[in-house]
Amino acid sequence: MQFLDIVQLLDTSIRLGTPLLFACLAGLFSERSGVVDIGLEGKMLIAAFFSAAFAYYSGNAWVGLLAGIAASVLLAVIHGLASITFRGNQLISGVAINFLAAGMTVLIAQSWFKQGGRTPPLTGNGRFGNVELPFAIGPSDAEAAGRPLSQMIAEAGPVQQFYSELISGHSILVYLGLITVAATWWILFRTRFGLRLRAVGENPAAVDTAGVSVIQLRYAAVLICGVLCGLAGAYMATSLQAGFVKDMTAGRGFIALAALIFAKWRPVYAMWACMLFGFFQALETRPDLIEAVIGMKVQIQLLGALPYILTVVILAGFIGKAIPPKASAEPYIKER
Amino acid sequence: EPALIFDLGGKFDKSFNEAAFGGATRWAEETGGTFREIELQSEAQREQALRRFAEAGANPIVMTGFAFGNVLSEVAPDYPDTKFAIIDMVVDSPNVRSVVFNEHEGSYLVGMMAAQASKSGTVGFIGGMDIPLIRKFACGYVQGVKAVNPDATVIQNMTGTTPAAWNDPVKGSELTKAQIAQGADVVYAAAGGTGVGVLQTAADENILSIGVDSNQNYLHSGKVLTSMMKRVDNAVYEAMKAGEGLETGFNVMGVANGGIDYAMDEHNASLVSDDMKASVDMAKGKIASGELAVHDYMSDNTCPVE
Amino acid sequence: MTAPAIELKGISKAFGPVQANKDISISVQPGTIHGIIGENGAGKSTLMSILYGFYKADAGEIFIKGQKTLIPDSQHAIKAGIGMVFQHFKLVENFTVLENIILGAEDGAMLNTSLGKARKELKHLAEEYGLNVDPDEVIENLSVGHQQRVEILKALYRKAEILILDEPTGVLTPAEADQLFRILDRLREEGKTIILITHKLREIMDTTDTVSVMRRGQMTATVKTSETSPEELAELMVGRKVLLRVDKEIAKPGETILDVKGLRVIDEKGVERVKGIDLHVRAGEILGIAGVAGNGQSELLEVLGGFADGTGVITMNGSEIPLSGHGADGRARRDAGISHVPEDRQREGLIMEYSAWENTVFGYHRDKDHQAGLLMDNAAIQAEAQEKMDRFDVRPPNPKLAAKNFSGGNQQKIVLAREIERNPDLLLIGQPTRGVDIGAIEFIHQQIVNLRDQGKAILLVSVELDEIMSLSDRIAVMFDGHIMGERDPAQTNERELGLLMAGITDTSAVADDAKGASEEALNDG
Amino acid sequence: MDKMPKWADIVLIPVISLLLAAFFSALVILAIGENPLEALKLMVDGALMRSSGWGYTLYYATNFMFTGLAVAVAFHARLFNIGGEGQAMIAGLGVALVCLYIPWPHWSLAILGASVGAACFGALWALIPAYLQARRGSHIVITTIMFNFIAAALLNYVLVELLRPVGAMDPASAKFPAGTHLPSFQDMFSTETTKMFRGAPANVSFFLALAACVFVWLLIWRTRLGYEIRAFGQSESAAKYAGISPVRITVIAMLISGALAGMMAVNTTMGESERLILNATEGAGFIGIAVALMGRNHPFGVFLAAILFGFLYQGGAELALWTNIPRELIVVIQALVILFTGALDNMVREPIEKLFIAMRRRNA
Ligand SMILES: Nc1ncnc2c1ncn2[C@@H]1O[C@H](COP(=O)(O)OP(=O)(O)OP(=O)(O)O)[C@@H](O)[C@H]1O
Ligand SMILES: Nc1ncnc2c1ncn2[C@@H]1O[C@H](COP(=O)(O)OP(=O)(O)OP(=O)(O)O)[C@@H](O)[C@H]1O
Ligand SMILES: [Mg+2]
Ligand SMILES: [Mg+2]
Repeated sequence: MQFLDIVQLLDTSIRLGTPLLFACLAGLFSERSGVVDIGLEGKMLIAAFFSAAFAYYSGNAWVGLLAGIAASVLLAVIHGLASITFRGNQLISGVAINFLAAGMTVLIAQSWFKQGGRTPPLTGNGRFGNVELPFAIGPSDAEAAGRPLSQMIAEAGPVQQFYSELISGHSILVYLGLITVAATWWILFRTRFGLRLRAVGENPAAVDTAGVSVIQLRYAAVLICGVLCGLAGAYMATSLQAGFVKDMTAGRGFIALAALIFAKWRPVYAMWACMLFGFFQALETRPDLIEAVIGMKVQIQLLGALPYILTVVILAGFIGKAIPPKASAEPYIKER
Repeated sequence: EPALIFDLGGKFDKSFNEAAFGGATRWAEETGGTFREIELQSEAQREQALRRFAEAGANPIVMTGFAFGNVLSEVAPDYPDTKFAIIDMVVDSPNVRSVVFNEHEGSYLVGMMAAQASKSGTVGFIGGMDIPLIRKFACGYVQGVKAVNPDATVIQNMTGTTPAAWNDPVKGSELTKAQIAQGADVVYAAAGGTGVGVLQTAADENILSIGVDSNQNYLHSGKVLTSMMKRVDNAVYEAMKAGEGLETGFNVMGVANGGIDYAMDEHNASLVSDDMKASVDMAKGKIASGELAVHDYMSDNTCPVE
Repeated sequence: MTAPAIELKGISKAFGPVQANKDISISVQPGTIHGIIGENGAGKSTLMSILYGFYKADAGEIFIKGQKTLIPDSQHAIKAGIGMVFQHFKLVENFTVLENIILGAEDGAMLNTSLGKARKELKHLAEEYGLNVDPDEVIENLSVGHQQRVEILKALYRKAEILILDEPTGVLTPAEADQLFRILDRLREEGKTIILITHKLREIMDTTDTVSVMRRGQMTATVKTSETSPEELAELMVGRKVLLRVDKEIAKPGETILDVKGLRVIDEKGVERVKGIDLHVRAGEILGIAGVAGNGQSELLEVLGGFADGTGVITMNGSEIPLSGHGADGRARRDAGISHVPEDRQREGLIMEYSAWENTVFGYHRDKDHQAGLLMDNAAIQAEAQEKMDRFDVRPPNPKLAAKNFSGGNQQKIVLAREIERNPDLLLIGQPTRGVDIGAIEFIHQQIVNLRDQGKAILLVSVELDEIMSLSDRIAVMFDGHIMGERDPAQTNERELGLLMAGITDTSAVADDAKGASEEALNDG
Repeated sequence: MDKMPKWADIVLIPVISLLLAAFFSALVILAIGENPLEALKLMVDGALMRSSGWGYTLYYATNFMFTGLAVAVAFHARLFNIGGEGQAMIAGLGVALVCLYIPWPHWSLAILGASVGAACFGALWALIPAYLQARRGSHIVITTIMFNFIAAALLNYVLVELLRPVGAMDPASAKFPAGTHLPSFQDMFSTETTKMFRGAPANVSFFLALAACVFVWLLIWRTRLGYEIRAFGQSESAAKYAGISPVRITVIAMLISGALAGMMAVNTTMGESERLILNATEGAGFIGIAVALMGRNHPFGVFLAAILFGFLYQGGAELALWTNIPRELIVVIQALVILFTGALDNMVREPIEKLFIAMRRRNA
């Protein structure tokens, strides 16, 4: 295996890890506030659809992004109503939301586009283009040179390879994802809002008696969760892909949930966990590399199941215990 | 009234099912008739759809995809007065017409074109679900490539092992990127809806792609080298046109009878040189005449070349 | 006369079908300590939580310093100068003291500035009131007493003029309680107003200026402390004259039934709760275990009852019983002749959703006489339940009613009926009368004594010294997981036991004192 | 004092929730430009007005009874088994192994063998999450979700690499031998003159599901184990006090739950497809959640709710067949039912409770 292979594998990992990352941070905000969210998947899915649909109609990916976020936030509000206002079972609410999204996306897509639950492919500005950082070899250089980009990068030095392939050339949302990690950390541990958020996930009564509204805090967290899931879904439909197809999130919301546990509800760990799981997905595209490195074929089914297996191992507490925020999944009930 | 049942990939997969839909639409336009259709959403619906259409008097009932094989063999005997046509699978029943295609022949032709268009000597193949049918595509393709350039490398990937593999453009896209990274500059997608992602990425990354089943050249004009056309549309069209008098039995569509071809149009005219076209047409003629035999993977589940 | 610091008018509050407060009015003068007493469930905490904006009243008005004030949430209460220390602390356990203090009272959107300011302020408050805590310590590492300090600091940091304390001494040793009262005095001198909820008549008599009595959701009286007596308060609390003594004969102990040697218990958090104790209970006697809550009594009962693990040697009727692993569960204990009335009947003794009859076999549901083939013999169990309930005067005597629909006293009777009727060799009984009305208390005490007189061994744990004193034949005092000493109830007094409960074994100075003298000492303390 | 009478809890509230779900479903249908009444009529026609419609309805209901009971039993122990899907998948493997590798002389024996296989494999797949919950405190909801995915991967591997006959395309096992073919309703109820349940997949497993309902009822309300399961579900601390081992109950309740979920494989794999296919469960494991919620965790309620969902499933398929409404409509309805009967329960419950308390006050 060559250096470039590694770089390319990591490059793929980042692309595939980014939707996980947004969803994982979304879950982090929600769960840190004490609201468990197994509906990440549904919110991503509905955002993917609406972002694709609106990007298609408007021809503008940013419009799509906003629409996706709005749709995801709407589902987040339903989850908030169920788990905060009506103090219902958060897990059941999450299950309902996943089904709601799975059904509604196809229903609406069929009604709008009559293409069996998909949107027409997005072109041009309907998708997020890739950002070409200064000094990187990008498609425009390739165009100018009239040669395939892959060849030009293969011929470059390792630093340039690393820079052009791994650092440069991603969608703007990928960079936004990384910024979100830092922002999440900062908000959580350096701001008043973060302090209260962490407190309400541990002991809502303490927050309440300190004169802060538990309901507002939790809604804030759930809404942030909605926005981030919206980004995750929009990234999938308008950046990673060019349009929506039925069930396109394919369980990524659950992988993000797994990553959240893996990361022990911490933002920086969350980034590493998502990139690791993105890496597993990347490996699925390069069976040749796996074979070259470990000398035998690995079943792709095993590779696909690896994030789940690892999460179970982590949950079992054999490798460091993952302790969720104390009040998570508990509705805040004052009067029985 | 004829009926058409689409397999799980969906009517608008830009490929296999869409071709069938195209054939049915052509029939409807030409004859002014109407047809019933349904897109399957789940496995359990297969049988139900067949039976309900049969009971409702639809005739003939056309279905696309090998996955109907099992179910049809059970249902067909229950409705002896109804004619069925199944594409891509052989069902042995007196009221069933089984249409199969010599995909290996068409794949051979586009393989030849890929090898001639490739500058790097490395070309790619991306299959949908890992089943013998798709290996048949791959095997024909590799034979075509090697016929032109025995030293060429063909990178092969399958998207998955379940029907979901027909509809996973994200994975298709990533597989394409991986193949490009390994030097491929022409990729052939035989992957249903997944191929949309393959063609998209190939266009994004400025390499050539080859479409499948329908003519997909228009999807990315000037970026799609050609398409391996499996005239599912013709098969459906003919079945519907025959109506209740549909001739049953085994029906092989190949290069010889126009069931298999490669696509040429204004979108790829600039990509295919006259030399290329000449050599491919020569092979086509030889295959049609039987002079050139392309190995069919499904005949013995092996492929002589890698 | 100045306007009252607080005036509540016509406060009512219902929790579903339960009327917790009913048309309550009360007024508290500034610069005083106002006590509120009442039995469990009388509605004291509810009333104060309404004042603090934790619950919303269904009806009624609140006046602060003569101003009508709306308190829809705690933020408004804090703004109005009210601070409250809840019965169950409201702290974020994995936050530091400092973080808990500033929570909700931050100075800006950024944490750094708030933390800096709070640190200074905290130091200042600590010096002024002698409330020392390490600002950087995490709450879960603090003792209960220190956690309470943090709660008080939280209120003071928010500049509370009115401080509500809900049963602050329940979790404190007598010494810690004394210190708390000194701080409260200090605050009163500064002109702050304090509302103190407690069950302990002595605390009321010693520290308050005025006292209000609540019963069944209503305010029955407000009197000047100097013009009342404990007896009068007790009568106001329960609505009739109270007999505080139990009639019983001298015990005639037989052979040792339970023998405990070197028992140690480590709880789930890894803290050692019982640190090697020895004790024994003989047939026909009641051994009372006294102590402030949280000194290992609960864990002692749990291990003996078979639902916590421990180490050491325990023999029952001469044969050793396992303390962990196989055979160390409640079922095995019952088979060994141990019955157990748990401390918390609602969380342990009963399944609240189960009907009374189902509860009468809880723990014994696997016994042969409750089976009909593979299934449970529900008809027989119901008939038996009816009988038991009649005998124990459970009201209403309807076995089909769910346990949650009985009052606390009657729930306790159901548990007692179940455990006593099994005719055990040893009865473990924890807090037998917690939350039980006076009438039921007398009944329950009588049942315990009767069982003793039948020659059964009884191990009684209670935080109510009165109860321990009046029921026990021997008293052992637990402090910090140790047994500090054993006393004969006839030859000790509350003062001596109080010292033992605080961990002071040198009680020679008070041991011989006459009862009157000890009371005097308390009064000037 | 109870807040409201029992009938209100078990009948009134579910009915109101259901009406709400129906109302919103109608809105959805309107929103995609179709007529809800027409749709309902089509669904009723297709699912209830023909014997073969019933044959499908009862076939689906059989699955949902099993998975609904599975969720309900776990709920009684206050465990949320969201892994019915995975358990049923793996149970399908159990059925396939039993049917493929043991030569059964007659279906009546084969169904017993297959039931044992299904129950054991389903239970096994529930065992690990149960053990992890009981011993290591890993949240069972998360672990069972993970196990659903792991099950799918495992089944995929087994079907593609091990059980698929050479040369076959489908990721599916070979056909089961004739000795294992279960009588369908068509076989059982058709006469010479009238064909009943023609082509419908309902088969004897339906009666197995009915038996399971009775079994669960007896288990939960009449046996010591049921007593202990419910006690544990109501109060873990009390259960400990009574000598009921939380570990034991957690594991046993999940084993029973997993076995019940697994039993649906007898219906799908042995009764219907007569070979193991990849997606035999088709989400029935998740529908079990809705069924249990609606049925208030009572076997009779589960039975009724399962029939209702069977109707929705069959009716939804008919809709997809004859109109432009995709089958996903049922997924939406299912989501709304779960939402209103489960997550938004308090939205319906609280006003009704208040009403009853107010009424009682007035009467008092
Ligand atoms: N309660 C806290 N208050 C302030 N900063 C904190 C707190 N907890 C963690 N941090 C800081 O957050 C940063 C890392 O955040 P995060 O928890 O996402 O990553 P980490 O690598 O897990 O950190 P840590 O060193 O805490 O394990 C570290 O600098 C850590 O010291
Ligand atoms: N959050 C709540 N929800 C429902 N009922 C409650 C709630 N809090 C208290 N109650 C009920 O209201 C009544 C009054 O309770 P409250 O806690 O005010 O009593 P208390 O006088 O403080 O008793 P204690 O001495 O035990 O603390 C009781 O019947 C109690 O069960
Ligand atoms: Mg950290
Ligand atoms: Mg209280």
